[in-house]
Amino acid sequence: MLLKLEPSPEQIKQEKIYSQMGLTDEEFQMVEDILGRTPNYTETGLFSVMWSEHCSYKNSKPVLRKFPTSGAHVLQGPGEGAGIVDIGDEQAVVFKIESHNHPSAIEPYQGAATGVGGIIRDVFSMGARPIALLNSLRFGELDASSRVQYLFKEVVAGIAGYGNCIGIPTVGGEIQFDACYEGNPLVNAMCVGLIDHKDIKKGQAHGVGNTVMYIGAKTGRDGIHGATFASEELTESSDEKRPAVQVGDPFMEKLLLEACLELVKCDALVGIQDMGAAGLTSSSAEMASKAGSGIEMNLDLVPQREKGMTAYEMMLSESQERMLIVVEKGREQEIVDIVSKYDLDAVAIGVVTDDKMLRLVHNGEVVANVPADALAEEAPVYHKPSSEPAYFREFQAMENTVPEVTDHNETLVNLLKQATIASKEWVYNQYDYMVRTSTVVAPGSDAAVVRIRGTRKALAMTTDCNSRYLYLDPETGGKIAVAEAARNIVASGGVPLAITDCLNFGNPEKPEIFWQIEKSVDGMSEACNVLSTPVIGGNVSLYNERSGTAVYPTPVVGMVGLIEDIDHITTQSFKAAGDLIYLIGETKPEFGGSELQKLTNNNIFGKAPELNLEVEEKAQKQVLSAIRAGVVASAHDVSEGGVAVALAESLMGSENLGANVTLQGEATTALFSESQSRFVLTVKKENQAQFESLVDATYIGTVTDSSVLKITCGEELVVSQPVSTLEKAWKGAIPCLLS
Amino acid sequence: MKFAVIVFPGSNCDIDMYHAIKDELGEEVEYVWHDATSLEGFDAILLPGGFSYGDYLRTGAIARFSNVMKEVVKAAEAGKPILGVCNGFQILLEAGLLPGAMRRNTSLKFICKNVELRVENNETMFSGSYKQGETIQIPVAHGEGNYYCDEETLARLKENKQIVFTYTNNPNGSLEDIAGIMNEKGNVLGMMPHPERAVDQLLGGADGVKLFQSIVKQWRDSHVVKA
Amino acid sequence: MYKVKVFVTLRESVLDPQGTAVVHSLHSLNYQAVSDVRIGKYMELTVEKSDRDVEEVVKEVCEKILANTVIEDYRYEIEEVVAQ
Amino acid sequence: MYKVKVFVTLRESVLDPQGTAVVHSLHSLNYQAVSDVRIGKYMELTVEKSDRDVEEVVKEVCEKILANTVIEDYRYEIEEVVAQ
Ligand SMILES: Nc1ncnc2c1ncn2[C@@H]1O[C@H](COP(=O)(O)OP(=O)(O)O)[C@@H](O)[C@H]1O
Ligand SMILES: [Mg+2]
Repeated sequence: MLLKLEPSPEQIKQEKIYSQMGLTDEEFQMVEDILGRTPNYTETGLFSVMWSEHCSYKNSKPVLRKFPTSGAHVLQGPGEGAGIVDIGDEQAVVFKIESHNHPSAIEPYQGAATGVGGIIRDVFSMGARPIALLNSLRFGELDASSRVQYLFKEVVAGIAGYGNCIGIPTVGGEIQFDACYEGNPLVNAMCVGLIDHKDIKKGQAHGVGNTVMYIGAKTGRDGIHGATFASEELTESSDEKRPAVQVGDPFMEKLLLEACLELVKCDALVGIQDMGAAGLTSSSAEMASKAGSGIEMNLDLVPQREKGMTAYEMMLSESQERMLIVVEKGREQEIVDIVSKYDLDAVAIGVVTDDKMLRLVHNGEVVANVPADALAEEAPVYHKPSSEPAYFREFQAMENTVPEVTDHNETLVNLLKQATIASKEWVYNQYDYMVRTSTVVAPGSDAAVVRIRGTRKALAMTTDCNSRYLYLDPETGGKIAVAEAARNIVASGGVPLAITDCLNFGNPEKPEIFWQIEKSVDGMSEACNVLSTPVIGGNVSLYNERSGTAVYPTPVVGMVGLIEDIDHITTQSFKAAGDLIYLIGETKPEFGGSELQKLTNNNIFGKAPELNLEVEEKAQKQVLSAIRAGVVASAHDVSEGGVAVALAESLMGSENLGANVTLQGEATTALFSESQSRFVLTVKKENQAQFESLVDATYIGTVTDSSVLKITCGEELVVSQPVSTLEKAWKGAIPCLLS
Repeated sequence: MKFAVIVFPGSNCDIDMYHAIKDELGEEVEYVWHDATSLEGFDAILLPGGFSYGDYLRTGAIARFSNVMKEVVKAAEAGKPILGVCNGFQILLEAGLLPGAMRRNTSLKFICKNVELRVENNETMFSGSYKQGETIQIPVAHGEGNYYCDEETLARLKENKQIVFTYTNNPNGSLEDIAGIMNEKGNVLGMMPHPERAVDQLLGGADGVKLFQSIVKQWRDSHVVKA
Repeated sequence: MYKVKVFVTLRESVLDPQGTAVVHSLHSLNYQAVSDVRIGKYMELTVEKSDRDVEEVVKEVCEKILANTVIEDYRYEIEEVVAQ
Repeated sequence: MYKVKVFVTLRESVLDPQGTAVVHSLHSLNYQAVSDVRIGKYMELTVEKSDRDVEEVVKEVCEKILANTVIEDYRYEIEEVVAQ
């Protein structure tokens, strides 16, 4: 009955109904060629979601090919739910990052929550136990409007709401505030899991005659066409166009998680994939395509939450907390028995076929019959034109200038109050970062550290991306994003293993934006090569624009490192009075995109800081060797706000420590420049000789018991601040901006 | 001594509790699924934190109807030590094994951090290894830990010394800074802070160990006497 | 079939942190006229006809699950729906 | 002075995990007769008389704070209370 309301193939073609679903004229023609006929409404829907940027990467594929994706330890590169890296002893780490930007712009709590839920499913669908969550967030200036504050508060609450309830600790992340994100916030969520090699599962539908089963929440009309929505710019009318908002159900996901982890131990399970973007369509088409098989499903059997759903609605729904699995024929009951323990149903809805088609039956009729490969792998690929923007040439032509600072002492306090530098305690105190009692280094240090029970090992993890550098110079900025992530891992005592990335950019159809994408990826790839951290997976989020203005290029890097012995775990806080303070790396007058430039000029311009990857690699190797030799008391990389901010951060939370430091050169540069490849380390006096033999570092002062940070430049005492003043400014900033 | 860690659908600190007992105390411990119909053979029952049934209606409201809760009630009547932490505490309240109810934190935000507690009564089977009035560091992680009871109940709690732990710096608005209370008989303790998360210096503190040691010591003592 | 509406409210004597917060933010948005807000739950139940009296069932369900009578009061309205 | 009752409910197609969880547990407690539960908010506001129309104020407050209109619908009842 209801099907009659759908337009006929002829109408779809003549009235160009496909274009409302996001297909171009050429693409629709391609579909007709593939099928040898005009697609019906459901089929048009299948192609439109699967060929959206979000699912097909049609605009970004050529660029993504540049990433190095292999390495000695890589067990699974891009292409599955999440990448996998070997960590020895038959164990591996599984991780991935994903965006939920557009949903969060519309409904921040649920958008962020379901983003977390989605990335968790990606990890446990590989058979891994999720052990930690991280995130990377971007908002407009916090004092700009109550809308920005609302988005910020609700996104944080949504991340907390989902992660806390499901019981996976949120251990780290990063947040930047910049006007360019005001209408289009970024919400990227990362999940890290642990797996035994033998449990690794793939999303593949092998074995003709095997049964396709559905587990988890019922399908409703929520999120229909979400993937297409994610592949368009946000405009003033987006609010009307949006699909029914998805609401997360972390309790359901907790049950699904435990059930799936029990399922992967059962050899009746052939393949498993979560239903993420484009739900039932992408999971079935991809599982068939990857296995070189076909799938036939009877949609009447799909568990439905609402009455009278059409095939189109069921296939395009993005209801959350669902999984599709393939099971050995005849062993379905074993699956049912396992999942029923968790109050879940496993329902047989289809079979694996040998004809490579995705065939859907509804109310006794075939409602779609399309080649699985055409949906999954054979989406069109575009090589978009790229052109260097004029602003870049201008910035490159500028001389490096040092911002005007009269009172360094006060400037340090003001920098600590900048929302991007300020303590994120207000945020992470809402996250249960301790659950599972394995979080050794909680949020607040460079990288979070999670121990691996039953071993001496631990994993260090971080997300990083300074998008201001990327805006000024995407190639250099891309290198810096990877290098900074690695620096955070190294400062915590870990060997960087690999990265996952989330490429958040504007509209790729604009040549200047496409140029940003290309250059960023070039820079990131080069850094990944030099630092031996292959890209094992990631996500692309384009069209991050609101009413024509793009966000800064924001390719967020999520990195995981291996700490071979928990004794190597190092944090950024100073440990004891009398310890010697060292600075590693060279300081130059580099302020392009820096916090100081933003503070003093209220905008950013010029060149990004330079990054020499050989220097970077050497510094990281040395720091790590000293940490492993046991001669480093604390380690912190120098990032936003420069050495002065790094020193202040290392004193935060200490009961009664201070520092006396002497820096060389011009004071503003020495204190606040954001030159790359630098670390601040402290060393016990008795380890001085051994430390100096391992690391090329400059001795700059000592940790004191005075509770005051004193920094001298040349002969002049330029900073002298009680630690309590610094701490008040730093901790109070975000609560103060919100009140 | 053998501990049971009850697992409700949605429990998520079950693993923390389990490892605290097994790895740090070296005592016997087993997970018990919510539909279990017997708790025989266990000397102490632990109700862990988490979000049983998503805590969607009210914290603990649905979990208290689990099969196993009938057995928990029996064990309570039999005088076995029963400890409910966080969601476990909320379930004990809903089940009526402890008086009062929980409201949302006054900040309306979930709060996760280390807090300082004062031991208000060290003459209990859960706190015997602490000093009276001692302050200890134990983490909290909850959105609804704002304890409430009426005046009459409060008077009774005070009179019977049922308030075992209080916050020195109230994080959630809880009545009279209450962090943990026990029943009149003294064998059922509910507390919002997580002692099982404070059992290892590597994780930032070990002040929770004594709570579990108290339970073990009391059990050993009473069993030595009998033997 | 019956449509049942259940209202659960915090008891008078119990401080309502959510309501208090809402009043605060309303005042800061210049809605001074709103002097008090109490936040409770509103539930819509569909109850099928059975051999038990519907009111009895609803009462039980409220007491047992929907409300925590230590801090909450409840009230309900039952309406019979005639099947089409 | 006015007493205002506000009812906030989830929109039709929006998943209600709370309601689903409650139905489940009611069934396991043998209240099979309850076939559906949707959970929303119920708020009681006290609004003082002011120069603005009370209905206008209530509507604004609902849109701005009390309901999240992206996923929720609201409804209200206004009752004038004569001061004693
Ligand atoms: N959104 C967030 N969620 C959790 N932790 C966060 C978040 N933002 C920042 N943090 C934590 O605050 C600390 C400082 O963050 P950041 O300034 O980004 O460090 P860095 O500059 O070393 O990368 C880190 O421990 C980080 O994990
Ligand atoms: Mg750092």
